[in-house]
Amino acid sequence: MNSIIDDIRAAARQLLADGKVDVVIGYEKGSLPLKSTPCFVRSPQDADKLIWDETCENNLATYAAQTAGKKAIIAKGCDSRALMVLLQENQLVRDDLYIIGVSCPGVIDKNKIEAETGEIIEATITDGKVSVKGIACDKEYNFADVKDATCQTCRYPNPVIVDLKIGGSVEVPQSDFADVIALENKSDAERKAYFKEQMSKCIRCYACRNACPMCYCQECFVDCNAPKWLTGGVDSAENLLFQTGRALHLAGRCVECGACSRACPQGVDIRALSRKVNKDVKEMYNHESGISEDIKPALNVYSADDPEEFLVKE
Amino acid sequence: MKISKEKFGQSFDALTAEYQVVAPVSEAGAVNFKTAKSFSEVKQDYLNSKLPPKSLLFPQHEKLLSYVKEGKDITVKNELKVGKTVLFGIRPCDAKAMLLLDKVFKNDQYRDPYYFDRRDNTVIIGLACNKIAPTCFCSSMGISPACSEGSDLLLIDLGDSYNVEVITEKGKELLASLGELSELSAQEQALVDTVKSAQTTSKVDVSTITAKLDKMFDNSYWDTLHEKCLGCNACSFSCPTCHCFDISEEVIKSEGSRVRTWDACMAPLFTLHGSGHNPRDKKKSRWRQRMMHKFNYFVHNNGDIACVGCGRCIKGCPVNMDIRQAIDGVNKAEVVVD
Amino acid sequence: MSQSKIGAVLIVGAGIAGIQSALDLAESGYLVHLVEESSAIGGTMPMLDKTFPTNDCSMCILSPKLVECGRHLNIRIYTNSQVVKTEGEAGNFKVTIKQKARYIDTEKCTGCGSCASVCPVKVDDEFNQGIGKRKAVFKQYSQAFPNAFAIDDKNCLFQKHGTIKGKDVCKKCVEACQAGAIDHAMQDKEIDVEVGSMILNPGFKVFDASRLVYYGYGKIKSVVTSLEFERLLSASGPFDGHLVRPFDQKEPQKIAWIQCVGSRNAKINNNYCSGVCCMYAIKEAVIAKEHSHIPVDTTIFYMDMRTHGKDFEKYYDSAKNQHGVKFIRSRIYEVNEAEDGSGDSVIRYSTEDGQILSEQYDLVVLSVGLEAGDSSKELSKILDLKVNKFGFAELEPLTGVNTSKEGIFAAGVFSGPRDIPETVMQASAAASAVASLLSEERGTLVSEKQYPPELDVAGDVIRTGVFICHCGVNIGSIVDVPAVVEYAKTLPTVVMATEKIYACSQDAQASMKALIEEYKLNRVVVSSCSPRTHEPLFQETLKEAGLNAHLFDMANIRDQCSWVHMNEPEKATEKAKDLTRLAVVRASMQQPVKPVFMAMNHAALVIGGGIAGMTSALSLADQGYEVHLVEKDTTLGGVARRFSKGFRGEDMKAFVAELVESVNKHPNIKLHVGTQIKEVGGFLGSFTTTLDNGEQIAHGVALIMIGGQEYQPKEYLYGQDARVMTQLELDEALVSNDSRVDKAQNYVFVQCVGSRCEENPYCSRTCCTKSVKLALKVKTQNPAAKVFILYRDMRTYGYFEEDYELARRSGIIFVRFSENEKPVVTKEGETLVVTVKDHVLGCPIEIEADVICLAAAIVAPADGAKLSQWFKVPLNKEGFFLEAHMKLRPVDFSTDGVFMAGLAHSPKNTEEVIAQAKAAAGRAGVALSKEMVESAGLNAFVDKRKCTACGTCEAVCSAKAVSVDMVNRVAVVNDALCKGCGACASSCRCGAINLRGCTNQQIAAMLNTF
Amino acid sequence: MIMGETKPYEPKIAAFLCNWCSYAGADLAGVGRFQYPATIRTIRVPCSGRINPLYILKAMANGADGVLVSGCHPGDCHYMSGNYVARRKFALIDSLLKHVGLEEGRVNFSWVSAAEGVRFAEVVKGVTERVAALGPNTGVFKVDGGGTDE
Repeated sequence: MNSIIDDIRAAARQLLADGKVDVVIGYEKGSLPLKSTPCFVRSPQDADKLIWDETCENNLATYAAQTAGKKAIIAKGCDSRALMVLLQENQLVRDDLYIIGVSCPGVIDKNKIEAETGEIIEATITDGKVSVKGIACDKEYNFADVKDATCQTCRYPNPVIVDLKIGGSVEVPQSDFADVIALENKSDAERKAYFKEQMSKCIRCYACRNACPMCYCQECFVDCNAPKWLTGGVDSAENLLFQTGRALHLAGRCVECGACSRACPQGVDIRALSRKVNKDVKEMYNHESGISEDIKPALNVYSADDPEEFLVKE
Repeated sequence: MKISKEKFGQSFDALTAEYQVVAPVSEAGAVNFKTAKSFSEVKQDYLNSKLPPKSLLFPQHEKLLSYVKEGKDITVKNELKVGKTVLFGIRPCDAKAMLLLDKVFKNDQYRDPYYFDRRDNTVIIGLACNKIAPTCFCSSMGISPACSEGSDLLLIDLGDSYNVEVITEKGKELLASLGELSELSAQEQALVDTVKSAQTTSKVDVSTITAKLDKMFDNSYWDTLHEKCLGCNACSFSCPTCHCFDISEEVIKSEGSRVRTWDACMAPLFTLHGSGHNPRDKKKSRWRQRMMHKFNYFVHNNGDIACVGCGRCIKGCPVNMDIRQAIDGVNKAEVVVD
Repeated sequence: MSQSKIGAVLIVGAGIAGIQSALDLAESGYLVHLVEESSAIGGTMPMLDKTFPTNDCSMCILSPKLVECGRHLNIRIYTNSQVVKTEGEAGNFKVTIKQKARYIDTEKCTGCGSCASVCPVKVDDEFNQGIGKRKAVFKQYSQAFPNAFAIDDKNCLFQKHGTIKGKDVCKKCVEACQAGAIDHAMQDKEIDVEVGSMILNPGFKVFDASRLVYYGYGKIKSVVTSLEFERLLSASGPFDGHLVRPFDQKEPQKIAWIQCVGSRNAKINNNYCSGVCCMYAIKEAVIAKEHSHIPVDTTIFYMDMRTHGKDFEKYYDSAKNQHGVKFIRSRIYEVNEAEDGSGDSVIRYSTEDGQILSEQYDLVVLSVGLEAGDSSKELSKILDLKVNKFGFAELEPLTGVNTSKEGIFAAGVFSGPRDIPETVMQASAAASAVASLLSEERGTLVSEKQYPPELDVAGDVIRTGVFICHCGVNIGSIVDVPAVVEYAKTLPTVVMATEKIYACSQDAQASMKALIEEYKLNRVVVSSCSPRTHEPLFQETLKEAGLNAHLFDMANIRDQCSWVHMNEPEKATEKAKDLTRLAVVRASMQQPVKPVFMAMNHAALVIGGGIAGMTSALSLADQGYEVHLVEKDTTLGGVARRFSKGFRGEDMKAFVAELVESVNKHPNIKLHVGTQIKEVGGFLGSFTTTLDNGEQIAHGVALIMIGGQEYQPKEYLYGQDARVMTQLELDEALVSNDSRVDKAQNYVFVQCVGSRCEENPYCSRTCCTKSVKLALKVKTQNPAAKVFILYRDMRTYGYFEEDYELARRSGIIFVRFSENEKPVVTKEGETLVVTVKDHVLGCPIEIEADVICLAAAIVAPADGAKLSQWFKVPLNKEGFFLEAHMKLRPVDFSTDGVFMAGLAHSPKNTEEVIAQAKAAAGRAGVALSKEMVESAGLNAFVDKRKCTACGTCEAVCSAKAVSVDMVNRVAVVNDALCKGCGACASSCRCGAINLRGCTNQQIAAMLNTF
Repeated sequence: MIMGETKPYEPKIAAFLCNWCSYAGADLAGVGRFQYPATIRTIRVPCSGRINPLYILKAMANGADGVLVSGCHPGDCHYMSGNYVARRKFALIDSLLKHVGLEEGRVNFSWVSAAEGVRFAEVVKGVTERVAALGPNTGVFKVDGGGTDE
């Protein structure tokens, strides 16, 4: 990790010093234990702020289009997929973008730890072990056990598009849609109850949407007044309508970074919707978004023999 | 004076007959204020609720009135429903926040009936903090983990019993129905003293912030502060003092209603005019607004900082924006005086 | 002789060919008189269930054309009519049309059907091929135009018996008709029209299968014709698409098709191939399997499987391999009724290897051929046209559409069997020929309707008027119309609501206009019948009242309410209220929509200087348009320069030379020879094309005619031994008395070289005929020569069947091989040896060959991919250009303003290339004839504030009408190209792109009233 | 209505029909007088490709008891590919709605051609039966006006 951090800092310093970019978007140490925070480095001397570890959970691609000028960006596998889709969707100019790719071992699920230890007072990560001093208790974890759920099903931990690759590659874990299948296998009533419970937690703060690199609409359908798709209500039905609409808007575009779920202050299982859509898109159209420049978003294309199981049975 | 938890529990259960009793309840993995039918539902060892209790007086989405059109006739119905409520177990920071909200919803010209009809019918039983989270900084905001401001009764958890302190007349009245009190032991008294003298470990300096901000509207500090903010409403909606709202009409078929919904200054739409013009169209101006409102405008208007140091916005922020750092930044910012 | 020509055209026959010609010409500025023998336009297509090779629903693709043709201001339709007399000459004909009495005023008839419901006479329904019944007062089919009934006087009781003892016999229809449309006193009449030209497309009749007794048709109930089978399959057919045997309603599980019934039969003087039967039989077999909910076993008995059209071979392959349709190469002896009393049929047949077998089927379908119709023959006689021995009109060689009389053109099966796309191509080609002939008279006789100036309603308070129609008793007897009126009055924006007996009647229209003025209405809603038929009528009324036509909506409370909820009047009334409310909501949010006009450059760019390109260029130039012809080669002529003779013996060298000269001489044609295209920009009306030499051409339309290429064989020692040559090479060798052929005695022709294989899974269409022609030429030059043709299926479609027969009689030996046992060519010393397994003998035979002629495939042009990108037009998998619609738009692209013809589209012979090239010129001419590019305006539009320039709209737009302006970061809709489907709007996540007339706001508001 | 007799439940179904095929199919059902339940409320759209997934969600939220979406059969689209584009959306929305607990049968998709009058009536019958069996829309998206779960 340390050599990666050094390399990142060196690269950032060089890029800024050479005037190749105006800003390097990366991570710095956060104000809370096991938290990093996005940072915008604009001068070579500030490059030493940059860090790289298992707390670098934000998808920085979200900032890429919002940040003017030429920018370098630290990209994990999922972040790079997001950049790829954003490039395809005209949200970024390739020449203005310098992608510093870093293979990602996965990020930490702080909420999972705090559920046991209470609010964390202090924590360290060394050699795959996470030592935590919490308000309720102290505990040591294997990193693998407290890895974010998204990262446990990640199929692209290595960046798919880079200008500079830092560090080695990580092994691609075998992964399927076990999480989705588990939910699919539940009864209709159980699934309905599950989503109702999840949606009842939602406070419509839109952290999920705003953290999502693919949610870049000038005006989200939930905010639209004419037509008004939703009322301002925050009951589970309305919240589900919002999340379902959003999941459909991400169909064939979601890069499975999990930023939505991690951003949620309420711990809503938002990915449960997008994962289902991703599974369907993969199964029906053999499509994964943002893994190659040549692959068009699944809903922008069609095939004459696309599946039709959805048709009403007569 | 103290009351045993067993006794308190019985009284609590009895209260539910007459009052809507709202208390911290664990639901779907989080502790929040919900209507409790019995004391056994109440979560005991919680730091603070995930969401602030403000929605009990100021719901996130509230029907103000409704109307029905039949043929050419229209009938209007007032939707305000009020019952007597006991709010149990709120922390001193949130109790203080209620006092700040009171200032918003009532002034010389106006009293918001939806808020105040509920507020006036609510008795607040505060519960002091035995444990203090690293994100708590109420001590910097003029209160403390056992502050009684805003509570009608203040309890301190002594294990098997609560230390009870009567703060207001309302509290005193309610106390009568809670049962007999007994004296504290010396050991218990020592615990009470410890809790009362406790301070948060995390501190910020707001001693000069209001004055400083007077001079900072055009400061370059705002140019970078906002940069990583995603513009979501997580901080506002989890803040016990944020109180902005939007009023809209919702019509389906021939029935409609006028509703009030939380809004927040971090969203670009908050200030979007019908014309398409948006006076606060940049994140920069929205973050400045947030800081100005809490630490300057509100102070000028209401004499108080609109932050109680609960730390919820710090925990809820998806990108770890920390209001303590933002305050620090203001303190450190260079102010050029003309 | 009169000097001036007449800018009007007579079109005889209103099938798909007549409709296409009529639309093309009326749209280009000519007045069209369309004469149809039956009571409705449409011809054969409405009878078909699906169409090959795309399995499109026939009615679905036809009906928009029916409506367009029926409503066209410059198409005068004469139904129940025939041409009885003509005089004059090209440019100036006088024609007498005899119109039989219909006994129903089509102006008054609303098509409601009250008359038919009371008519007591039931007769066999011709439309359903006699399966099922119709009344004596009838409409051919429900979507028919005119949307009016007709009385069949041969069966009508009153018409037959009149008044007996002072009492009218029957006349129930008159009582039933509330519109007063029935007039039993109506008389036949004669109408004289003057026209400059004529197009004849009277169609065909299907072969009467009872003429061939051994098939048992007419005797055995389970033997039906293919057209009867279409009606059985059709959802609008006598059994609503449930596949059953007509006589016992049993669902057939085993069906056989017998091919070539009445075709390829010299004994009955039908020695031609009908060309369409192989494909329709395969289609019927596939659809039968799809339709039936039980497994259906399907078998096709055939001689040669002739799937030579574009994408047909793939269809055949998938029928065989995916759908499991069985194909048996055989000769049929006879069909007999099964003796088990099941009503089944037993087919006795012999297979290729001589076995004689019998098999029992639930249903036997006879693939009946196409014959010249009696009225076609009559027409040829009246016009004194040359006909061939089969009674089909004989066209002038290498013209595609010219009959033996100048100024009279033909399309469709009138001149010989052909399928729908070829018919449509010919129809457009004929229209093009007419437009060339009458170019000076364009626009002289057409009229345009004038309207009062449009009121500006922007910003006005919405004032909606609602008209609820009784439709006689059709709505009013079920739906409580007064209650709906009262309900409508309570709806927001509604200032008046009233009822009408027939909202579409002339007096109702007049009253509607008056009410619009009186109440200052600025939105109108009519609750009556289908907007698909009546919206244009009411929109006319709005325009006449000075309102924009789009400030309007309709609720269909007849077809979708009273007629389908006849036993639930209360619910029907509730639904009528709801539908009216939805229409009021939509109408109240409608905004005026103005047609969009854009500049039209009246020059055409033709790419490719072969026969197709030159033909198109000349045709457009004759129509009076400036043409730029670009040819990358230094000389014109294309591949045809290598042909000696055409398929009808024409001297190709002379023909090409003449064509080149005409092109060179034509003042409207600018040649750009020896140069290529470098860049293309723009769209319909304003293309700019840059050539290699830097020259820039501004043009309004583009025609892609870049030809194809001869496949370079890798097999059969081609390129290794000079005696192995392609057809083109042998043709040249025979003409030049090349030493290789001079002394040659043994010729072996090998078919399907590079065709019908994995690499090129299509048939090259021309090679069977070409080989037969070459073989005959060899035999003529050297009668002692031994000639072998090794083939898979002989595809000598149409009249080429005669050549095939002649070849066999001339002693040319035909040996069939199968795809997996291709012939082998080896060299033993200097001797070429061809080894092939003979299917009849079942053993390999060896032939020593002096010349081996390979029927090399026609493959797609090399430059296709470039042009496809430049003009945003698609290619199919094999690299040929893909037309907008395989059936009805065979020379158009879905991108407006770009057309194609020739080998770049698919393999075809010269005659067909010429027809297609003229068709493309005709279609391009329609576009060029417009002063401006006009779009109705119900288009997509963009809210710049919301657009993120993501490009999703651009990706999903099939018309290529949306593109992203990357400088301003906003999507831009090209109104000239937008078709208004709304796929972009539903795909736009940001809600930035929307559709006029069907906005998100409107739909959401409608849903809000649920 | 006789006293004590309860009115049988009659669902209201929002029916989005494409202009060129399914709406024409509905017209044909009318011309043929093929009876079907008076449950659908037609919304005519140019093409099934016009149907925004949000329409379906909104119909459910606004209390339609069911939704029927019908377009041209694949290959028959008047606009060449509108229904192909729509088909992918429909497949995904159908699957997702079921996943989040919307009852199977609330939202229905079909292709009905301009020639399939009988089939149109059959489709409406079938959809009505399914929706009626589910009872009134109390589904996961129905907005009851309360605005909050409590």
